[in-house]
Amino acid sequence: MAEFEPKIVAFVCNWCTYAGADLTGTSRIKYASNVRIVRFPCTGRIDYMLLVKAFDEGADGIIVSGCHPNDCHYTSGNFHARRRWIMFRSLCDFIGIDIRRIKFSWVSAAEGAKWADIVNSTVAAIRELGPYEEYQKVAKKPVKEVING
Amino acid sequence: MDELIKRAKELLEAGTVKVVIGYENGSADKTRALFAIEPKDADKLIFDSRCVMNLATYITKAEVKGKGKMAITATLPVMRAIIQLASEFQVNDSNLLVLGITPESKMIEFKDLAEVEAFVHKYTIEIEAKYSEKLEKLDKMTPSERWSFWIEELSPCFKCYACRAACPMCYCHKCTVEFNQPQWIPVPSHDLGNLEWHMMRAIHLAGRCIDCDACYNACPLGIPLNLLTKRMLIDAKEHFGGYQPSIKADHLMSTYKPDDKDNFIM
Amino acid sequence: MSKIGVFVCHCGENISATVDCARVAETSGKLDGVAYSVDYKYMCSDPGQSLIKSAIKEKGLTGVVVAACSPRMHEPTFRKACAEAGLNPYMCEMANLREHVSWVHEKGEATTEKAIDLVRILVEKVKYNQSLNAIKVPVTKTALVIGGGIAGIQASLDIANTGHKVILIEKDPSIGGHMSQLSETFPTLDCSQCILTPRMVEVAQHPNITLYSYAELESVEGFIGNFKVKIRRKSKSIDEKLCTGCGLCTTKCPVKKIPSEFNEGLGMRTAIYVPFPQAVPNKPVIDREHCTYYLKGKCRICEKVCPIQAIRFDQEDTIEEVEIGAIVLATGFSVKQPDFFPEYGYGKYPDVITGLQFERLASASGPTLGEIRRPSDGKVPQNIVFVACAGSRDEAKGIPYCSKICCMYIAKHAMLYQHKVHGGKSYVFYMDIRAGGKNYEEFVRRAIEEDGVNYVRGRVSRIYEKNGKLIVKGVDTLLGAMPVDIEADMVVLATAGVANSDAEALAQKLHVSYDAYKFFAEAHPKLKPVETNTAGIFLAGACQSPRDIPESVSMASGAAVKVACLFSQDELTRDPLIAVVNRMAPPVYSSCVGCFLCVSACPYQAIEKEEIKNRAGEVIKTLARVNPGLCQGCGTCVAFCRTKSIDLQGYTHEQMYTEVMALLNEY
Amino acid sequence: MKSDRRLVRKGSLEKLFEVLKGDNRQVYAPFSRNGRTSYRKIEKFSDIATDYIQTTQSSKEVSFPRTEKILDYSKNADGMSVKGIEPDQIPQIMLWGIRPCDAMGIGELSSIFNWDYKDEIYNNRLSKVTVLGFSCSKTDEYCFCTSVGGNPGNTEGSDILFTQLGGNGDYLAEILTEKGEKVIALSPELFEAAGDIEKEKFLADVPVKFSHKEIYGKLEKFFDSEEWVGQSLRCIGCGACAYVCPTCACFDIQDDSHGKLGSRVRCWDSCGFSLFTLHTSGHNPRNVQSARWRQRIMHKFSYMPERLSVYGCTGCGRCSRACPADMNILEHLTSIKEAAL
Repeated sequence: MAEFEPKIVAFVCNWCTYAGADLTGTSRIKYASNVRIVRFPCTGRIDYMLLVKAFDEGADGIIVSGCHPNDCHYTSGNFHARRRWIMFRSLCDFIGIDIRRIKFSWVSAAEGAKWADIVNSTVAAIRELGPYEEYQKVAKKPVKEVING
Repeated sequence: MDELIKRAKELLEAGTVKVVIGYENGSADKTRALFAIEPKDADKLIFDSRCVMNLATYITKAEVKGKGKMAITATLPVMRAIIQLASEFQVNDSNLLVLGITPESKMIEFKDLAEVEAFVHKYTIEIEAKYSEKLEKLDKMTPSERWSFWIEELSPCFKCYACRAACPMCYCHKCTVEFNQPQWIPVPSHDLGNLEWHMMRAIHLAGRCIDCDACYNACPLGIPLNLLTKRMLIDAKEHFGGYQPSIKADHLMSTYKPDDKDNFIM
Repeated sequence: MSKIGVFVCHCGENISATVDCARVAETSGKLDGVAYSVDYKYMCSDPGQSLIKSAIKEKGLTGVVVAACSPRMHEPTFRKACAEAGLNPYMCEMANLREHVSWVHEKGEATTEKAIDLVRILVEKVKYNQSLNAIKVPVTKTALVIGGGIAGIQASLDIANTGHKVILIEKDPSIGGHMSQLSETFPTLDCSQCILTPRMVEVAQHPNITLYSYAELESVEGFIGNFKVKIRRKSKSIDEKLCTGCGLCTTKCPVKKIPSEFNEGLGMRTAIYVPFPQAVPNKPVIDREHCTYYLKGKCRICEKVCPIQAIRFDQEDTIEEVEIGAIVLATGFSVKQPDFFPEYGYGKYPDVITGLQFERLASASGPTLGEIRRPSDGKVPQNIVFVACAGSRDEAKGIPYCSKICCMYIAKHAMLYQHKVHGGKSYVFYMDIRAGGKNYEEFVRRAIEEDGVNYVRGRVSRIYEKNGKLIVKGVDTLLGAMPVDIEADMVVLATAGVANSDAEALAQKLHVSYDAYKFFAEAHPKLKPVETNTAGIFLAGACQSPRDIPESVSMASGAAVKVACLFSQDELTRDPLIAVVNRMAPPVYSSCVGCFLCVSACPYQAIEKEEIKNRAGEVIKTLARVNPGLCQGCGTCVAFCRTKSIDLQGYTHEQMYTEVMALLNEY
Repeated sequence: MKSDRRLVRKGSLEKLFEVLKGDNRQVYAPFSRNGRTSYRKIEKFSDIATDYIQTTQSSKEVSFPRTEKILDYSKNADGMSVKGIEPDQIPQIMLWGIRPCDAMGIGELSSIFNWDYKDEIYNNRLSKVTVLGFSCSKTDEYCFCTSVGGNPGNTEGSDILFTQLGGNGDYLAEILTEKGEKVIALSPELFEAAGDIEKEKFLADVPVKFSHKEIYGKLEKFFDSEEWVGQSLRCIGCGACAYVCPTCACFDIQDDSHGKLGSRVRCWDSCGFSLFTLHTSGHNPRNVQSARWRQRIMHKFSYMPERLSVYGCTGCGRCSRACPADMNILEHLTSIKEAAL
């Protein structure tokens, strides 16, 4: 059997982490190709429901990343985001969603190497955890044929 | 509650308010909301320990609000809800008069909502012991066990949205679940749709829920969905020092502190 | 039905070396709604752009995905190309196959698969893109400059010289700032006042500059090009129009023992005073905290002596309301009072002074008329110690940063001392000498080599008095951490430059961000050093971080150019990537319920209340409305809104949702 | 067909359950959790709840699931391919322990699904269901079957109706249909001959509060009554009443789409929701709760009898028991009966 290749979705802000990931490229630092970046203007724009949707559609892991505190292009979008992440992550944990599969990070436009590290360590961690079958069991059989069973 | 009846009548007779919202006896041993419009209606007003429905859910209802200035029989949870609603610009002094009922079952008429707020702030929102135990039990489970617990507990949910309708904070006329471009929350009631609906509800109540258990009491299927909001309440306290509904103060989840602490952002 | 064109760029070999570009184009071509797909060597080149333009015209494309480098690199290029071919520029998206794929992954199947995925995501997104029009807002062509130091002066003059109006406000009675207090300036040793005062006069006389001294910012509303500013003009207790500045009042004032701020407490002033002889405006103000009349209800001597009856005891503060298009913040810095260094004895020993006090001692206009005499007994110190980094670069003292100007002014101080006190001995305790700048290093070397200043690399642990001498206990780390005790007559502490005590409050009034030390934050540390994150507000000088005169001046000129650029337009054009509250037909109007929690979530105060009224004029609904001039498009409100009533153009709910769906599903 | 009456010993019920469970058949029976009783697939006889007057949810979910896949679709180069649900994907279902009012509701629900368009999916499902009704020996203040044409021992809608003969007694089984006979054939030895049994003696006493006809007649002229406003003021507009109702049939169609692949799903909806009738234009013909509440009553007591010749209410009282705002349909119907025009 082929080795499990985790599907990882990264939700990143345009000004820091996206630019940081650009720098990873400019610096020709290699990292695992399992990640797909979705670009947002700001971490403040990242709707927690999108994270849930990513799991719904079969993501094995998620990275959410933006500007370091005080660095936000929009002054405080990342501060708002952090507050929401704290609550959202806790709720996920309470519900039993595997929070080891959601990595939050601050990666600045200057941290190309850090971005590569974040991706590589996340891929390694998710590889270790395996496919997110527990969630998929619920997500992929949404329509029950019979009642309450 | 003679005092309450007397005052309600006076208010209606004088035309100070157009409707007094309170409790009356209902089916079986239940109580229900009473909307006294004529002074004589007020005779039916009661108050006792069975009166747990959060009447604040009615003060944002167009049909009730449309009658004119309202007076409301308000226990502590109802008052908390009123203050939260006032902070969200849904009610104000010009359309609501509060006939408070203290935890000692004494009536106090408040001059304005600012007074109600001051009264509410004398008490902190505390999670009842029986719920703390349940929450602790859940905390001790492994994530997989919690996952199974919730999928199983939420599985009967048929999305009647009684929890939403009974919640004073769920006054939006178009809920996220009804937003269909895109359809964020699956409409059908299946495991995934139920999970996402209840997660969304909990998140939207974070920093706003005043822990009245109206959602749980309303659920025809007895789903312990208030555990979710209680957990959010505990988190709010643990991470951000908690909150009290307040007309002027900043909202917990729409503000931040530069030094909010986290232990998971890399 | 969408007709999308996919244009896959090889970027020479930058992309094609690891990604099978032909396959990306071929696979993308099969996607639902893709009408044309092609790969090409250099998409950003003229022929590449022509390829896109002609495809738009010939195939009638409704959307374009360019799979090339980072959108941060070439999005404007390709959007412009689309616009030139008649397609709305916002119907163009870029998939980043270079920085995010080819440069970071090895050649192989997985890499090409990723490239295909990224293109698919954007093809699906583009289906939900909407034609957007740039936003136009009018511009009020008057600038407000806050702070009348050298940066504020320079910015005001530069803006005024481009033909635009400037209002300059200064909280003190005179403009001039710290520079007016300085004796000579490094590295040329030219007299500070000699080069500054002509500029001050120019400000006062410039037809385009309105100077409000003794005035502070009260409040700011509005947005770039359209600020509404309230200025508090503090009462000077004189009629400025009448006053001729003869100075008679100041000579007759009986309260003469007020420590002069200008002289850093080393000289005295009166209660009605002009801070220094070259002040602009050169008219006195009454310091109500010290004036006998205001304290005790009688005196009024100044009123009696004034030959033109210009004294106004009953004058009150006035609030001036002005419309402003751009704001330059040039509020400068403060010097950390060294009280927090009790081990150095500042305040306890009168002859332990700050660098700024030394400037006054060395200044020809200062209390000693330029002679270096110590405060305690007026004697000329024969041994003098300068302590660098008194506070700066000291994490334990809460100031981990370098104050930048001290190394240079210490060298200057020591040099001035050696020039004025022949035979005197000067010592400098330092950690590192930071002399980056034109002729700076040479200047320091001159101090050491020509003027014989003794530089000791090491820190001072303690200063105490013994037998009328100040004992400076330090070490010399270049001599194996050998303890060094110096018997000094005077010690000068190079205290840290810090933000003004009211900087935070001012930043909050203006909604500009600030760093952990309360210095105002620039929009980008490299590429937008004079902009703030709030459009239309610019920075000049040391309010952003400690800096010297040439830097402050060039920054001020930079800010002035930014203002001039802004004022060169009658209307502003901005990217329409902003938030919008949905509107629906009556009686719904919007799904917004008017909870206004978004208001506090918005970093820009861009969300307003909008009342919907019926024909009788009664309010039937109150909704949120995003002010398109203020909104910067972060989308924080969007993710926060419970009813999803706010959406962000360019990053809409549908677009972002679709991206996630397209990323994980077959299309 | 005239019913065949048999006696089933109390102890034989479990044996019957075991027999029914096998052979591609599933048994759905009342099950209690969180203090509520609902139908679900039961594996162990002891899991079946017995101490209930009425289940919280009706049994309609068996033939009209709250969420039901109608078809799967996939997009491909030639367009679209669609795959419906095959009838033999649905197992045989033994619906155990339903009350006569619910059994009667099956007919009412069926009449809606067969009014004009014959709903194949519904009919397929229902054809697989065998209804094993249990008469009521207990009642509460919410029950009013006798006012809407039913009774605690009503055989209508059941394939077999069991009536327990006294508190701990054996059961009278009335075999009412061919489906019922097939059940007997599975294990004939469990069904003994029954002597003369006066069934009514063992039934609960549910007083008659009004008659269908009275309400129907009144409603004809009641559309514009202010009564609706008063009654519905405390209604909070949830869908609990509709979702527990054995005859409420409103549904929504949703697509569960994942790129190329997707399914079309039918799921419950309720006329109590404010957005139920909202038009894209923004116009909402039922823009207040009183209009929605009126719709619920009118539909069941006026429109259905008019168009389908059946009433849409079985008097089970579930909606009143489930209502978080204590809307009580019996009370409201009674006051409509008594209201002056």
